[in-house]
Amino acid sequence: MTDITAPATKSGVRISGAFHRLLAFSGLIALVVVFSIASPNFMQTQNVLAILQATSVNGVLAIAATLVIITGGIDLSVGTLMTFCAVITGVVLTNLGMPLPIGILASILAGTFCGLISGSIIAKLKVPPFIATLGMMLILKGLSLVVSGTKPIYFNDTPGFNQIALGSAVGSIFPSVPVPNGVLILFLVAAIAAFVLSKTALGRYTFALGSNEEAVRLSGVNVDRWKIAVYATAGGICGVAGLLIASRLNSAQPALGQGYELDAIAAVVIGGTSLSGGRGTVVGTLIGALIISVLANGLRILSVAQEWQTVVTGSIIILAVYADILRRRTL
Amino acid sequence: MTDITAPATKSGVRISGAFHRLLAFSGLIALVVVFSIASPNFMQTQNVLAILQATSVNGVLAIAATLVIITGGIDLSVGTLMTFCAVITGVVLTNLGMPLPIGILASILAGTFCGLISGSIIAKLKVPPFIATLGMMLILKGLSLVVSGTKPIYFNDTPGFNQIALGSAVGSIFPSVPVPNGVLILFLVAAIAAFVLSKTALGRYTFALGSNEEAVRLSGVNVDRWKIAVYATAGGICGVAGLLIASRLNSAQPALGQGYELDAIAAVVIGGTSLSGGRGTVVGTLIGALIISVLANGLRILSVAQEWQTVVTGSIIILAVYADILRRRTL
Amino acid sequence: QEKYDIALISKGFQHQFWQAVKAGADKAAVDLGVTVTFEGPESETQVDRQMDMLAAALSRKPDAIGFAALDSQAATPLLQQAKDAGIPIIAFDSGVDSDIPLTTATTDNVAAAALAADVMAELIGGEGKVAVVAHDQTSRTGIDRVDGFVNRLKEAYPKIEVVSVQYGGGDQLQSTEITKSILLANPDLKGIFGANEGSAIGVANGKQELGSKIVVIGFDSGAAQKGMITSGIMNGAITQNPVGIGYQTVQAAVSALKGETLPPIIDTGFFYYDAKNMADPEIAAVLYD
Amino acid sequence: MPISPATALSSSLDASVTPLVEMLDIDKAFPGVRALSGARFELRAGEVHALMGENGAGKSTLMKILSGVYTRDAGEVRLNGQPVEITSPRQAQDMGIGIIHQELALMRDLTAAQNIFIGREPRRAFLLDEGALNRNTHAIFDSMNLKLEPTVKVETLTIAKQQMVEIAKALSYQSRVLIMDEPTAALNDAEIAELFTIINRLKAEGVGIVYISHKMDEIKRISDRVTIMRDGEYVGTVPAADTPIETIISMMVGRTLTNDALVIPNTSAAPVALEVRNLNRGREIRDVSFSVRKGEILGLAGLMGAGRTEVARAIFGADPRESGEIWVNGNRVGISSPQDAVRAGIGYLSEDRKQFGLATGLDVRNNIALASLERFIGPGGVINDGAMHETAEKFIRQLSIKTPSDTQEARLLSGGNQQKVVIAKWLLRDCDILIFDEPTRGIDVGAKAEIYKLLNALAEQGRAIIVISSELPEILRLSHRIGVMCEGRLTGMLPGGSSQEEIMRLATLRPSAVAETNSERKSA
Ligand SMILES: Nc1ncnc2c1ncn2[C@@H]1O[C@H](COP(=O)(O)OP(=O)(O)OP(=O)(O)O)[C@@H](O)[C@H]1O
Ligand SMILES: Nc1ncnc2c1ncn2[C@@H]1O[C@H](COP(=O)(O)OP(=O)(O)OP(=O)(O)O)[C@@H](O)[C@H]1O
Ligand SMILES: [Mg+2]
Ligand SMILES: [Mg+2]
Repeated sequence: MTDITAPATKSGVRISGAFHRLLAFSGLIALVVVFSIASPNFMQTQNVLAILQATSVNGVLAIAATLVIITGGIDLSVGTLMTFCAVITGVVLTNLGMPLPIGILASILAGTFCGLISGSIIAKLKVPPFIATLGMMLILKGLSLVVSGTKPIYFNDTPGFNQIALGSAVGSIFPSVPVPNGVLILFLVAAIAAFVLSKTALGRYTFALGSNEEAVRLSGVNVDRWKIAVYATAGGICGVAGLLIASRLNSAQPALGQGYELDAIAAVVIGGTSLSGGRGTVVGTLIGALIISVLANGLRILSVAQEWQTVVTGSIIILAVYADILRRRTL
Repeated sequence: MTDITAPATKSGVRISGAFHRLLAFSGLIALVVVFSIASPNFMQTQNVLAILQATSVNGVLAIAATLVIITGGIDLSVGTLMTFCAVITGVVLTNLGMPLPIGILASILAGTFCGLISGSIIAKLKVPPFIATLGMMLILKGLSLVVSGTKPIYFNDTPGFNQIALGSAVGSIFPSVPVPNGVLILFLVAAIAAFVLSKTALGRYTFALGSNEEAVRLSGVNVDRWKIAVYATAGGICGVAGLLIASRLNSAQPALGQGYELDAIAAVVIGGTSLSGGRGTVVGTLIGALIISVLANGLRILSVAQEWQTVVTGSIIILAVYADILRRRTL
Repeated sequence: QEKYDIALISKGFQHQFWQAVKAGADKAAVDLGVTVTFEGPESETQVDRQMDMLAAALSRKPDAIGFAALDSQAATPLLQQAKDAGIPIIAFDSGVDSDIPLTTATTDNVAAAALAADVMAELIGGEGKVAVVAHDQTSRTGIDRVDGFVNRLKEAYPKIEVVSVQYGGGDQLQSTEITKSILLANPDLKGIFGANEGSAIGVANGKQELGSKIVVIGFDSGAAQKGMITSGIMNGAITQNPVGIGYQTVQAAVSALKGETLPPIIDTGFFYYDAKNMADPEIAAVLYD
Repeated sequence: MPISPATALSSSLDASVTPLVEMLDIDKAFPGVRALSGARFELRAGEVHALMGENGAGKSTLMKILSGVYTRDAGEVRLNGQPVEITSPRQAQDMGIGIIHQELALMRDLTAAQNIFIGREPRRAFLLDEGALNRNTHAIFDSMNLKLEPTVKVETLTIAKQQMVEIAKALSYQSRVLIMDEPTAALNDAEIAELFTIINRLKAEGVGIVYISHKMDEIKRISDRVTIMRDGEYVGTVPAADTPIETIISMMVGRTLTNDALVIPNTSAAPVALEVRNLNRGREIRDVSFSVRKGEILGLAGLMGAGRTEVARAIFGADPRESGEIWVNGNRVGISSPQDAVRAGIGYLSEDRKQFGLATGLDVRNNIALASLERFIGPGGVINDGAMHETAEKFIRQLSIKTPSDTQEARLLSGGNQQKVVIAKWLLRDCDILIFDEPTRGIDVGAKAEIYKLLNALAEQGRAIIVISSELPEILRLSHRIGVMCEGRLTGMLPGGSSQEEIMRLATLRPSAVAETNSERKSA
């Protein structure tokens, strides 16, 4: 059997792969260039740090959403789950007076546990992800209010809590680049998620499930278990986001969180992950989240009227994705 | 080829079909029964009418979403498009002082036009529906504020405008059942949509697109045109929803609408329409929308604390869909 | 004898302001021996959702209804229905444009925001650039507070320029990001007015994250805002009397049910507070956590 | 019926050996369909046991029960004489039962290697060992004489290669029982020969192999015994060597088929219906020109990857072309989409029905009507479902499509019946020029004969027909002329009735090698 195409394909893939990665930033870079020209304030260190800081929470949520979306599912509960985790941390640290590490653990465990439940509802009861996580979104929204007594919980008694997001470990070593820890955590989560996706069995099954779940089942894989594991992992990542937002606001705000899921999913899709599953990258999601926050920041810096900000954001989201599609088509 | 199975099958299909339809209501009926027992006020005419009235806007939006979802797409812009249409009506009737019929036409045309744009972005530019309609959602949200000058537009100068939703043509004939026109319009839209879906080429292609778009394209069908037509139709239906809400509030409220898309999509999915396209019914969507409003109304009538209302709603949405899945499996 | 059943439909639910109104109403319920329920839509844009709540409340056949209208006109048919059914209506917060409510327990938001403008002008020395971070572009309170603040500056302090008015939906995080953008775009900014609790906290957060020195005037109270005023991140804030609004609404409803006559307006008042006067009994009484 | 089930069974059973697998009185019903009733099957170690039956006879269903995909409603499954319950694919694997499914079950976004070892990835500590994965895959590919990169994404492969990946996957399990459900439907002769070598090797190792195929010649070549099913029931088991094909076929269809010879009418005088001039696209289509006359069947032969499908899709407007003209009935037509092609009277039956042919969620009726919906639109845009039903019923009868009714969802039909539905779609559309890409893939002998008859009839009606097929006998049987492709070029045009050897020579005439040496010479 002769096969003339294989070698050609291989080098083709290599070239286009590198080219791809380079160009994927193009939408982001275009935005940055435009805003830099339009306002001298845009590219200042402080503003760049502000943009990164503004990306941190949505970025982490978007990474959680990326995992789920690659399996072909969706997670509408990321926003309220984040809030619920923040509230749990508040209860553990402020109401129960436990030490900081236990609070951190509690947030991540709470997230993982809720993800486990969503995942089980989806895998075992065969409830579609949209409904299961929509229900979860509402349940967690209500529970956050119930658990917190509809009041914010403050972390004034836990010194150092706000250092989780606001402190700067980098800045204490290199004072000229005071990258806030929140941003560091975002990149750390991204690196771990990218590693898990490409190097572990969990990652392999994440892609496999999104690619053809029935085929995975026919291959004798315990599909349910892996699917639950993906949702649980995503939940744990939402727990990290809960820590970040609680640390930034130095409080757990029980009413916040709904609506954040759309921003997260938007970042994922702008980043080139397909909602039908099987393909996606963490780097893409990071770029997507950055596009969203650069856009918001830039338009505000330019003092564009708020109603027009919305119009422009909507248009640019469509354009960014269209540009990405054009790029892929010509390659 | 002899076929011994055919006769048995035929009657089998008939029985299970009827049984299906009967049982599809079961979740709704269970809710109604529970609430009727729990509160004597629940089943009173006035409250039943209030529930129906509360269903009308979400129901109409959900029908629009149903069409799009059957094609395998999604429409996140239904809520803000509704608002945009209401604002356009406000401009036409109040600011320009045109007669009522022109206002009604303007709303539906505006909706159709915006749907046409979303559809074109999706079909021609190949932007995924999620992104195209997310962008549209933001654009329309901004434009509603721009066009209205960020202020509600009142319809005090258009006598009879609030009769569109609040008057009762039925009540003027049968005074004992003063069904508001809004509810009538919901059922009318549902009937037309059901007819279009089952009896016209548009409906046939709607299902075909959701089933296998590539196969439809390779059958020589102008896939783009039909897809755009579906989004435009859905947009027109959102225009009807815009009229309903404007009439009910006797004003066009420019900031309203975001978040409504989730309720509409939830009604669609609770009603058994698959988010992956190819299958779905308008009746199911109506039931889904009713389940949502019965739940909200019943919990309020029972004076359940608001935070617990959310928790219960989330749980029941999951349970309702799970019950539906069980029912299908056992048949 | 049965307890009176009073349904309060407010403009919001989760925000601390509305929770304080609820607390006042609950307190009155205990003091006066009545049952009170409290509900409100998620955001102050959802006029139709509020109508559904009002309709459900009517179906419940309560003895009286307390109502804070998101849009007066939209509510008129249902209010008429309540009136026809003999259910007395008490308006609270920003009032209802109609003669159906027997009385209104309210804050004058325009005047309250004008007071914020006066304080701001004083603290920045009567000139320079200021900005507003508000919660909502279309709701009554959002419009009144922005207009009250901006118009007062325009009339009385011509040397002060409002460079930016932005809206963060009352979401602390979003308001923080907005504040940071405004500060970075306008390095010479002198002060920001945060027009509700979430906005005010966001403004203070943003100031803190950038280590800025601007003047921050907030609105409403809550533990966070009080703490920020104590620590000096926020210079001061305008407070309404939400607990009083809730309490007086229920009290007025009970009076109405007993057939007593009510004044057309119950002005629950507003105050400016800062680190110095926070502990005054008169002020402490209207602050909430 | 020439052989009664009872005698067939007794004559072929050697009672002294415990069979590897026994399936007794298996029943299985789906909503609306009794797929199996009292089905029986027996497999011994070291034998190739063919399972035969018409489309929808229940072959795949029976084997899905054996491999744990479906659970049976009644009956017994024994493994080495012991009754067993097989409730999941995993359990079947653990018992040493492997299967190659008829409908490809691959994860399109993963690589070939990742597909093959899904669920059994080699690991180093917690991490996946991609190197070992690819090495192992390479070893399997080598043992199959398959030249394929383990790291290539499956979705970029043609169906034939995807099928080879499926086979590699099944082999990697090293099962004692290996079920092959139409493994050769998408393969060409060379690949089939390779597969048979593998099968013989496994057989020698004592593996029991179930072999399902509609290609009669393969049955004779590879199998030891044949079990025949009809309408979900057991008909009989016969030894392959001394049972004439005709007997097997009549057991399958319950009647005797007459093998009509191809009538070749003289078409040389008929006007040209379709002419393709200098069609080009990248390295897949290189300067292809040919014409088809009215009433003529043009066969397109070639090895896998020769570019036949690409040519068809380019003519049909499904893929863009770089250059080239298409003339229909003497007029140049601009075709840039399938819609243009259909309007010009061209129909195309794709080789991959699941992806390109069938709207699997729609019912049979609407799939048949999909390309001709406008015919059924009555006044006011309302669809005339009655007329559509009658039309669908007509085709269901004409093509013997096995379905409970025309409102059955197409995805619930057996593979072969799905193919017939797609054919019906194009027959209904009534195109003057029809391109059939692998029209009989997965179609049983009875239906195949009917489709041949149909193609002949269509040609006699004056339609121009292009048939792409990887089965040379089929090409030879149907075609008035035979175009042979290799590496994107049309390497020759042969008259009908040419020899297989001549076709193979042209199909392996590597024009690129020639062209490259030519250009090298020129530049030198
Ligand atoms: N999941 C299912 N639901 C409903 N009916 C089914 C299902 N699977 C198979 N059938 C039906 O069961 C019968 C047997 O199908 P099966 O796939 O076993 O046939 P087959 O012998 O493999 O045919 P082919 O040669 O065409 O592949 C057919 O009538 C088919 O339509
Ligand atoms: N999806 C794809 N992505 C990349 N290359 C492809 C794809 N499909 C086909 N090719 C390449 O296009 C060329 C011709 O394809 P194809 O195998 O369809 O030709 P064919 O003659 O129709 O073969 P077959 O006998 O399999 O139908 C081959 O080089 C093949 O590798
Ligand atoms: Mg089969
Ligand atoms: Mg081919």
